[in-house]
Amino acid sequence: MQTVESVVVRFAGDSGDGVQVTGTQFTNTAALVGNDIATLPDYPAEIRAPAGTLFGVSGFQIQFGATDIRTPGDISDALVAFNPAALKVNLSRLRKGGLILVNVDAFSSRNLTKAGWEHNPLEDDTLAAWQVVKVNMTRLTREALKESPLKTKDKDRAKNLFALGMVYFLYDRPLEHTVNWLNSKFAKLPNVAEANIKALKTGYYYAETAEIFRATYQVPEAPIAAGRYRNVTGNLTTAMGLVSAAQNAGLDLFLGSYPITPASDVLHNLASMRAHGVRTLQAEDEIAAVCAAIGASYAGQLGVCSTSGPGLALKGEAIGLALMVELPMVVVDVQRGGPSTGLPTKTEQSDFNIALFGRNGDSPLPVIAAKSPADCFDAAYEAARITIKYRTPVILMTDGYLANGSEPWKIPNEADLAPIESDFRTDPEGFQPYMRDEATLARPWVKPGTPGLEHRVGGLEKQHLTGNVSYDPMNHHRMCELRRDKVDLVRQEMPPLEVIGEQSGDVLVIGWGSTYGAIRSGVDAALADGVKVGAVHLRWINPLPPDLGEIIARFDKVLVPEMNLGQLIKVIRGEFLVDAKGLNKVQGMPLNVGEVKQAILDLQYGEA
Amino acid sequence: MQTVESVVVRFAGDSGDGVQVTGTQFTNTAALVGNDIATLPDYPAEIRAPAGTLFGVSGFQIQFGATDIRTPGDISDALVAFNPAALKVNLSRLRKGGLILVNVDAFSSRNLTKAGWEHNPLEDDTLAAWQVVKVNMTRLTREALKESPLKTKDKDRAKNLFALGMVYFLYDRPLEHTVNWLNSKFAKLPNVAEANIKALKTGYYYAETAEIFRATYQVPEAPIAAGRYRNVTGNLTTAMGLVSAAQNAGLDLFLGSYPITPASDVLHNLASMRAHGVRTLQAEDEIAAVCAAIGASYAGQLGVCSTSGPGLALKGEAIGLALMVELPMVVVDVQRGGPSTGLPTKTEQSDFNIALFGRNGDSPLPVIAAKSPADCFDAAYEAARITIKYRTPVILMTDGYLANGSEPWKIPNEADLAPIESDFRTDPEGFQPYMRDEATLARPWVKPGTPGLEHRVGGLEKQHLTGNVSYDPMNHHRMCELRRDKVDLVRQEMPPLEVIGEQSGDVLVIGWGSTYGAIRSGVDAALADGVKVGAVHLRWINPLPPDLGEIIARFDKVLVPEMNLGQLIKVIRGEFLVDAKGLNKVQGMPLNVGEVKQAILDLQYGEA
Amino acid sequence: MNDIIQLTRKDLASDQEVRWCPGCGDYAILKGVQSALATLNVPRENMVVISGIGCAARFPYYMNTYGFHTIHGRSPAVATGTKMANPDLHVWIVGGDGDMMSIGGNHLIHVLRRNVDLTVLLFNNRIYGLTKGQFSPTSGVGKKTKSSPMGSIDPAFEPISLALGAGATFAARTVDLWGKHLQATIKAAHEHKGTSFIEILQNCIIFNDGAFDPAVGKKVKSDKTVELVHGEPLIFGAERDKGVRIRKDLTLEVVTLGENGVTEDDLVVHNAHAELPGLAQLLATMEYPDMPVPVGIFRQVSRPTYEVGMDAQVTQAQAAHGGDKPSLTSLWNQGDTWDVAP
Amino acid sequence: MNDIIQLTRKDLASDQEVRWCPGCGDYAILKGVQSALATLNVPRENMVVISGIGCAARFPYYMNTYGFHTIHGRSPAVATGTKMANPDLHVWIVGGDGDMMSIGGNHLIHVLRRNVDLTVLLFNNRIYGLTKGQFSPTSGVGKKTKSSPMGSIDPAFEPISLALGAGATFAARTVDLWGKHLQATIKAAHEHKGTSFIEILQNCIIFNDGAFDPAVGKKVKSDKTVELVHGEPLIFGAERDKGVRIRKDLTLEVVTLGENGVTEDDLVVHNAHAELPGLAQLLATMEYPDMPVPVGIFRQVSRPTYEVGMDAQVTQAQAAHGGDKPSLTSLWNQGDTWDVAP
Ligand SMILES: Cc1ncc(C[n+]2csc(CCOP(=O)(O)OP(=O)(O)O)c2C)c(N)n1
Ligand SMILES: Cc1ncc(C[n+]2csc(CCOP(=O)(O)OP(=O)(O)O)c2C)c(N)n1
Ligand code: SF4
Ligand code: SF4
Ligand SMILES: [Mg+2]
Ligand SMILES: [Mg+2]
Repeated sequence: MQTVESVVVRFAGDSGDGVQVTGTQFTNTAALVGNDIATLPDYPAEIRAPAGTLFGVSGFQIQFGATDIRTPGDISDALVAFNPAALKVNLSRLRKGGLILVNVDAFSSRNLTKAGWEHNPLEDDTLAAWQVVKVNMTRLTREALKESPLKTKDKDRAKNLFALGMVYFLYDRPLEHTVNWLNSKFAKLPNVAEANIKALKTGYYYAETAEIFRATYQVPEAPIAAGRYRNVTGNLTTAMGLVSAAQNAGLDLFLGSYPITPASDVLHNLASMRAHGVRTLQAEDEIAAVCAAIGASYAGQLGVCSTSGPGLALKGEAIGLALMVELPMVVVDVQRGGPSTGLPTKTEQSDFNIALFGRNGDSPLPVIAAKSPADCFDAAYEAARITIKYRTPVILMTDGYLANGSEPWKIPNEADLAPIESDFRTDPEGFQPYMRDEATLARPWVKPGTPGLEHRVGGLEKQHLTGNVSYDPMNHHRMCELRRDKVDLVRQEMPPLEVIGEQSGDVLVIGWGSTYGAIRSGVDAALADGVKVGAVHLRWINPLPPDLGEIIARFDKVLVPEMNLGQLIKVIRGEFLVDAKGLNKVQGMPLNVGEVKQAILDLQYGEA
Repeated sequence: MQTVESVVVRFAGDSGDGVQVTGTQFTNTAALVGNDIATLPDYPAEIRAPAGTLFGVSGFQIQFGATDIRTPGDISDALVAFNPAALKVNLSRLRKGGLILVNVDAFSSRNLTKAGWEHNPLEDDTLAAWQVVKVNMTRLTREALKESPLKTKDKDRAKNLFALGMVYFLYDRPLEHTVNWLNSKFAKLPNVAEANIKALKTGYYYAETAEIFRATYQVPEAPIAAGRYRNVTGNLTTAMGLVSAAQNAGLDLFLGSYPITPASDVLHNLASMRAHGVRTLQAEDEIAAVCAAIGASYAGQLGVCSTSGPGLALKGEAIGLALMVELPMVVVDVQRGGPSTGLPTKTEQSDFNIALFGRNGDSPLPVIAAKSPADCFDAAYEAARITIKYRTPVILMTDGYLANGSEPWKIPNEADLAPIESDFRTDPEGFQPYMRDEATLARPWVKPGTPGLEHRVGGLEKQHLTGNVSYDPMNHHRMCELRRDKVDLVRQEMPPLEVIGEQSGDVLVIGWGSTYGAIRSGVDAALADGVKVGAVHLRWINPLPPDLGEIIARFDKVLVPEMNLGQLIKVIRGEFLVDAKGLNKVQGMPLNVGEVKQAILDLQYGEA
Repeated sequence: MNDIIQLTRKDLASDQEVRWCPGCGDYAILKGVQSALATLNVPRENMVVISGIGCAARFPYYMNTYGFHTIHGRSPAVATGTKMANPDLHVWIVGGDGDMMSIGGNHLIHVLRRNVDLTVLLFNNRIYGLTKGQFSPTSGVGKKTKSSPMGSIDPAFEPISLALGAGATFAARTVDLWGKHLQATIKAAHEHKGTSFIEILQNCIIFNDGAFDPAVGKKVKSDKTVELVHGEPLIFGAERDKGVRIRKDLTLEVVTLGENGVTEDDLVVHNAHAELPGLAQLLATMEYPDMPVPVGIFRQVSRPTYEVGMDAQVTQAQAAHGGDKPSLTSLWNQGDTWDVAP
Repeated sequence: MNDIIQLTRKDLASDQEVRWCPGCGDYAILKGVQSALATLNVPRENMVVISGIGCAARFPYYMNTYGFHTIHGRSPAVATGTKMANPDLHVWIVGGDGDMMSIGGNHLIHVLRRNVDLTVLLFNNRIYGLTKGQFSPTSGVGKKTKSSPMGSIDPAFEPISLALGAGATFAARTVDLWGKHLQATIKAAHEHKGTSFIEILQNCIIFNDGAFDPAVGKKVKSDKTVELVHGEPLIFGAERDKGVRIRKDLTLEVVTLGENGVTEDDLVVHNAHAELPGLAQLLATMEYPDMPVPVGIFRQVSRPTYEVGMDAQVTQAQAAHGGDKPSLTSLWNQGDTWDVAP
């Protein structure tokens, strides 16, 4: 058995092959044995794409390791391919020399044709550069389940567990967690539970007995901070972060949402949290969703709405209203590939522009971005804290990768969360609807139902203090400035930026959002190559942190990697008049560590 | 009689006082006698605001002159005030020493109170700094119409013509044009025509006989280029420019629109042009309006939609679709005060951001801006030409001031308009839906109904050339770049920028849109004060003109005046890394010449 | 209920100057609404008036209650959020035919479908007032306006029929100047649990003056309208001698009592409480001027309300936790967790 | 009409691989639509299929015609523009219950109101398929989905009733697997001048399997559905011994022919061509399971179509100019002009 620091495994097959379940089980087991992990599910756009097609391939990639794991990995060490299409689609992302574990039974000529293989790659030298392990997974699973009363079709569905068993053996993992999970999941279908467990174990022992692998590997525990952990996706942590903030502020949470990939799980997760005082409205559209959230905030709850790009585009007018009436609201944008309907199931960072600028009139608002699945909790919590404190809507940016990707989350202590005051006005004495708190410029938040504070708000420009409709020119200018200044004041909430790597020197990498892991590892790699490189990762993308300019000044060059054609970079250039360069990838896929490293080297030494 | 170069007159009163009609008549007469002119109507937000209130004051300002008139004037020389509210609201914008012509009959104590005058300003020294001419306009009009069979109420409505008569005398204008207009307008109501004409003439002769003015003025003809002229508002020229482009391209025009101030007249004007093959759909909302326009372009007409800020905010998603399916469409945004409902009847330039960035995903498109009411014709024509040629939606920016303001328009020769080819594909040979023209990167425009070219388009990412749905990572990146490159190619259509004033030196003023007149005159004024200042006014605000950077480099400092809190300026700074400064006014009113001049001086010499 | 809350109409008037055109029907409606609301035994601070954009939608500014002048067409959505967040509030939505039936059509039909407990006041003047007189979805074919200079080709919505088609549990029609009728209708709507929809025929004196006069004008109204009263036959006419009868083919006709042996027994008897909306639909789509314009309550049936349904889920979910929110720690610790030792 | 255009179903199949889930009802509809369209004597290039977003909305990709897969909910608006721009095209709109009744509800009711000559195919599977199984506006109360884990509290729209409430001139219902019925309904809709609305009950095998089986399943359909035939009494049942009768209070009931002296003459006779939609509404809101589910054509009346009305205005305006566009010069020179001499 070899000991290695980290491994990337990719499972791939048809939607019906149970790829996502297999990946999730492998992930949870890795987490439970103490590895650090990061995962990336990769769904097709179709619900149940026709079996065997290239576009129907479903994938799940996990990196697990004995060190700090920040991304699901650029390239995999092992590929479990349930059919020829899965092999075809994923081969280019498999390390030369890496392991291919295939289900030979699926390599029928029909499937080969569907996947566009002219010859069976298992039978010629197509795969010569890799270690290929061919297993008759379907046949062996049937064999193992001979005695089971299940129908053949159902038996065949257990082959993913057979495969998982083999992979558990390969990486020396315990079966226990998955066995327990199967027992509880199929508590009411003991035959199914039993068959699956049998398949899992048979796979494990088959791998052992048949000595199908040239080597096996051990990945030791990672030096992880002490505490209780849970494997989480970003859409789950986003929901929990929002609920936690509301509950800590003494508020119920109201979500107005309309389903859209990849944001729907925020709705699903929140809908399951009724006990925490969460009311959800699956609205008729995104406009109704945001408007209902505004209505709920107006009534004194924490109004939230969640969507993805096309939905955000529809909400612009209403977000402008929220900004004008200065009520709290969190707008969650789980970015996906654009423009238009684009690539709905893929990840991208191309909603930066619309988040910052997608409203008529002068209408700035705070925009915050999460950097990893677990970090969505903190970002969502902070978004809610700021919107409640400053009474202006806040946009929270995540993306498809954060939404569906997973990593271990250290469960916080309630006492460690920042306190939040909802601070409703109840005193009629001296009350004016648009009077302002000096420190935050926030106006009072008044619950309808409060005697003596009856007043009117709306989207027309309003007079300073009284809130009456006003067409006065100077008042309008002043109110526009006040709304801008309020957003700028959010700067006072920002801790000093952490500069990763060198504190001054050649290249500063400025990133935001889900590219964090890739940037961080890419910077490490470039540092190792001798470049004096530092990196800052922006939590707030509007307003920009107060110390960013000073940090930029400490470096010769600036690199801004983004999963878009260059959006944040334009703001950085305009704000700091620095000739920043972009690393831009718009491929519906996360940045790779190698790409970041290369871009740093290119910027420093000139392109090869 | 004194001869002066130019004069600014402001009429003001209740909605019911006929202020807009009076102003328009004065304008047309000024144009007909050969002056250059520029006007600014200034409506209240209410339809018929209660008489006598401050918020109900309706105003109309005109500057007319013997020179090139570029703005309606910073400050007026004469104010015609029909009531105390009108006096109150407009006094601050009247030159000290200027003339006030008031209807004394309206200065009842009730009206004084409504307008917030504690004492009657006509009876104390409040107006000492001005020349006040008090006339019993109501009484004198009644007197003049003693014989008329009209009811007193209707007679009283003629007092605006009495006032107009006086002002015609003051500036030595002929009555003829207004007499003709009244005769034709009230052809079916001869009593009304007669009464109005009588009032007009009586006013004129009263002014003469009673010698109510200390001096009278003559404003000679302006040296205007030869040709036929017409007084136009921007909403009219916008409509005509679009129709002209469509007709020259051999296309019918389809407008999808939803009424909204100040854009509704574009719909009204186009609806009256049915004979030119204009079909209009007053849609159920702005989303339907833009979608119907896309549908019409898809079917082979020139699809257009017209709106203002809140409506533009709603259209973002659909504009993204048009951009993805690469069809022509002109989106007209007549900007008004924002954010949200904002100041619906006031002007502003604060939709720059949403026009450039208000769509999900990487979604650049060409954005063009008109600089004066007459120029809306050229800008609209050019917008249509480019969208047809490049097959990507184009946003045309005007604003409330351009929409309702007016100036003389030199009627073009048909032969002078740039040719436009609609160039539909009919040949099936070698056809692919997403093949591209080399020079423009435009894809073929195919009319459904064309045999052999049946194909499918949509908002999902599509494969290069075939247009089939594609989730391929590299293809997506490439298509995003192609769409961007296509927009960038519009640069090749731009003539070299005209630099007004100095060609290099101290300060370069960069403007866009309706601030043209104020900037131009402000630059002249600063030049006269010895600053080496030049100015460029951007027709295209996206992409930026290819020679802008080089021009910027010729000046020490850059000033960007905008009627917003600084939007274009951020792009200029980011693109050219120049420390441009803003002159920002968000008051629902056009920039003043004086403000521009002052900002130039401040930038050059430092603020006082 | 004890009349513990003593309010007068004036108590419900805000300090803002009313800015409608002199003579606009909205004034009468404002007065009627203020009068009606004063009698509801609802504390002023629990009243919330929410509107979109339009002349009608200026309404909240003039009410001395909580008020929210939102954006064009979206008031039903905002109000749904407000009512769900605080079911104790009494919510009125106000808007014009453009606001509610054009841009806001979808939110209107969805709030009716969901049956959120609030009242919708549709001020139908068959025109866009605030934007200066374009035709609206209730103007109808032939209407000449600035945006339809050759006459509109848009057929009109029948608002009550659309509301019923969307599942409205309460639908009624009244008229701006019919003070008592208006107030009675508003009170009935307020008592209804669920979304109540009131179409108020409103005169826009500037852009569509007299649009409803032929039917609801003082002199003609008895002959041209029929009052719907639950359980009563459809009788109308200045002499109360006309009635509405149903033919075998389920179409309606006007008959004269006493002529050709027609008696009250032959007439359609109104049943506002019928479980299914068929009858109400028949009445809503009777075509003026052959038939009289029905006014009053078309339908009023009892169904669960939306905000109560949502609250019940929260309560039920909390029941397991002593009726309270579980701790955040318990939320965070769901699913598989593992411990890493220090 | 001569059958000059000879098309087969295959001619209407595009080269794109169909990507619905195996067993999805959409396959049967696709087949039915292709078969029906092949018989219409319309050249393929004049057919345009326009859709929004959803599983159903993938439809255009599989049709070898012109096709436009637009954005969620907006297909009626896009199609309105297309049809107005070229009335010679034959336009079909395809979308799901979410696409058309949720986000697209407003555009749907407005296209029906305007009566643009096109056909709307609503694939009603009572679920959001593409986004993986949330409840839709036709799911109804109690439906448990990912977004309604404790059961939905949203009452369902009755699509036909909503369409009629919006003024639909043609409304019909058919079923995915009823090949002939589906084709006949599509052909009837195509022949109708104006907006024709067809609700197609469609099975989503993955997220809402069997939703309609209790009513339209092979074994039960004769007893649980009633076919609406213009001019015919409402008779149904495997033995064709059941009928629908109207009570005096205008509610409907099921009766058995021959029992208690009930004869065919007692039954409601369907009149799809009735000028007013009252009867159609009564039928559309009959409540399953007490009453059978009506299928077939509820309403079919003739009204002017929108695109023809607009074309007539253009023609009329051009009549003064010899039926052609006036010159641009004449457009520019309207109103007051003046000359400035060189
Ligand atoms: C998004 C948006 N689109 C358009 C408008 C312009 N607008 C304001 S009110 C209105 C319609 C007014 O008609 P209606 O709702 O019938 O109200 P009324 O003025 O007749 O009372 C329109 C089109 C707007 N404010 N916002
Ligand atoms: C603006 C926008 N919002 C949301 C979505 C996500 N979305 C795609 S299809 C769909 C609903 C699908 O349901 P339905 O229309 O019933 O079609 P089905 O898949 O059931 O055929 C949703 C919510 C989207 N694509 N665009
Ligand atoms: S425009 Fe019409 S609806 Fe609006 S305030 Fe005036 S009269 Fe009333
Ligand atoms: S999810 Fe449902 S509707 Fe969509 S393709 Fe699959 S079975 Fe059909
Ligand atoms: Mg109206
Ligand atoms: Mg569906």
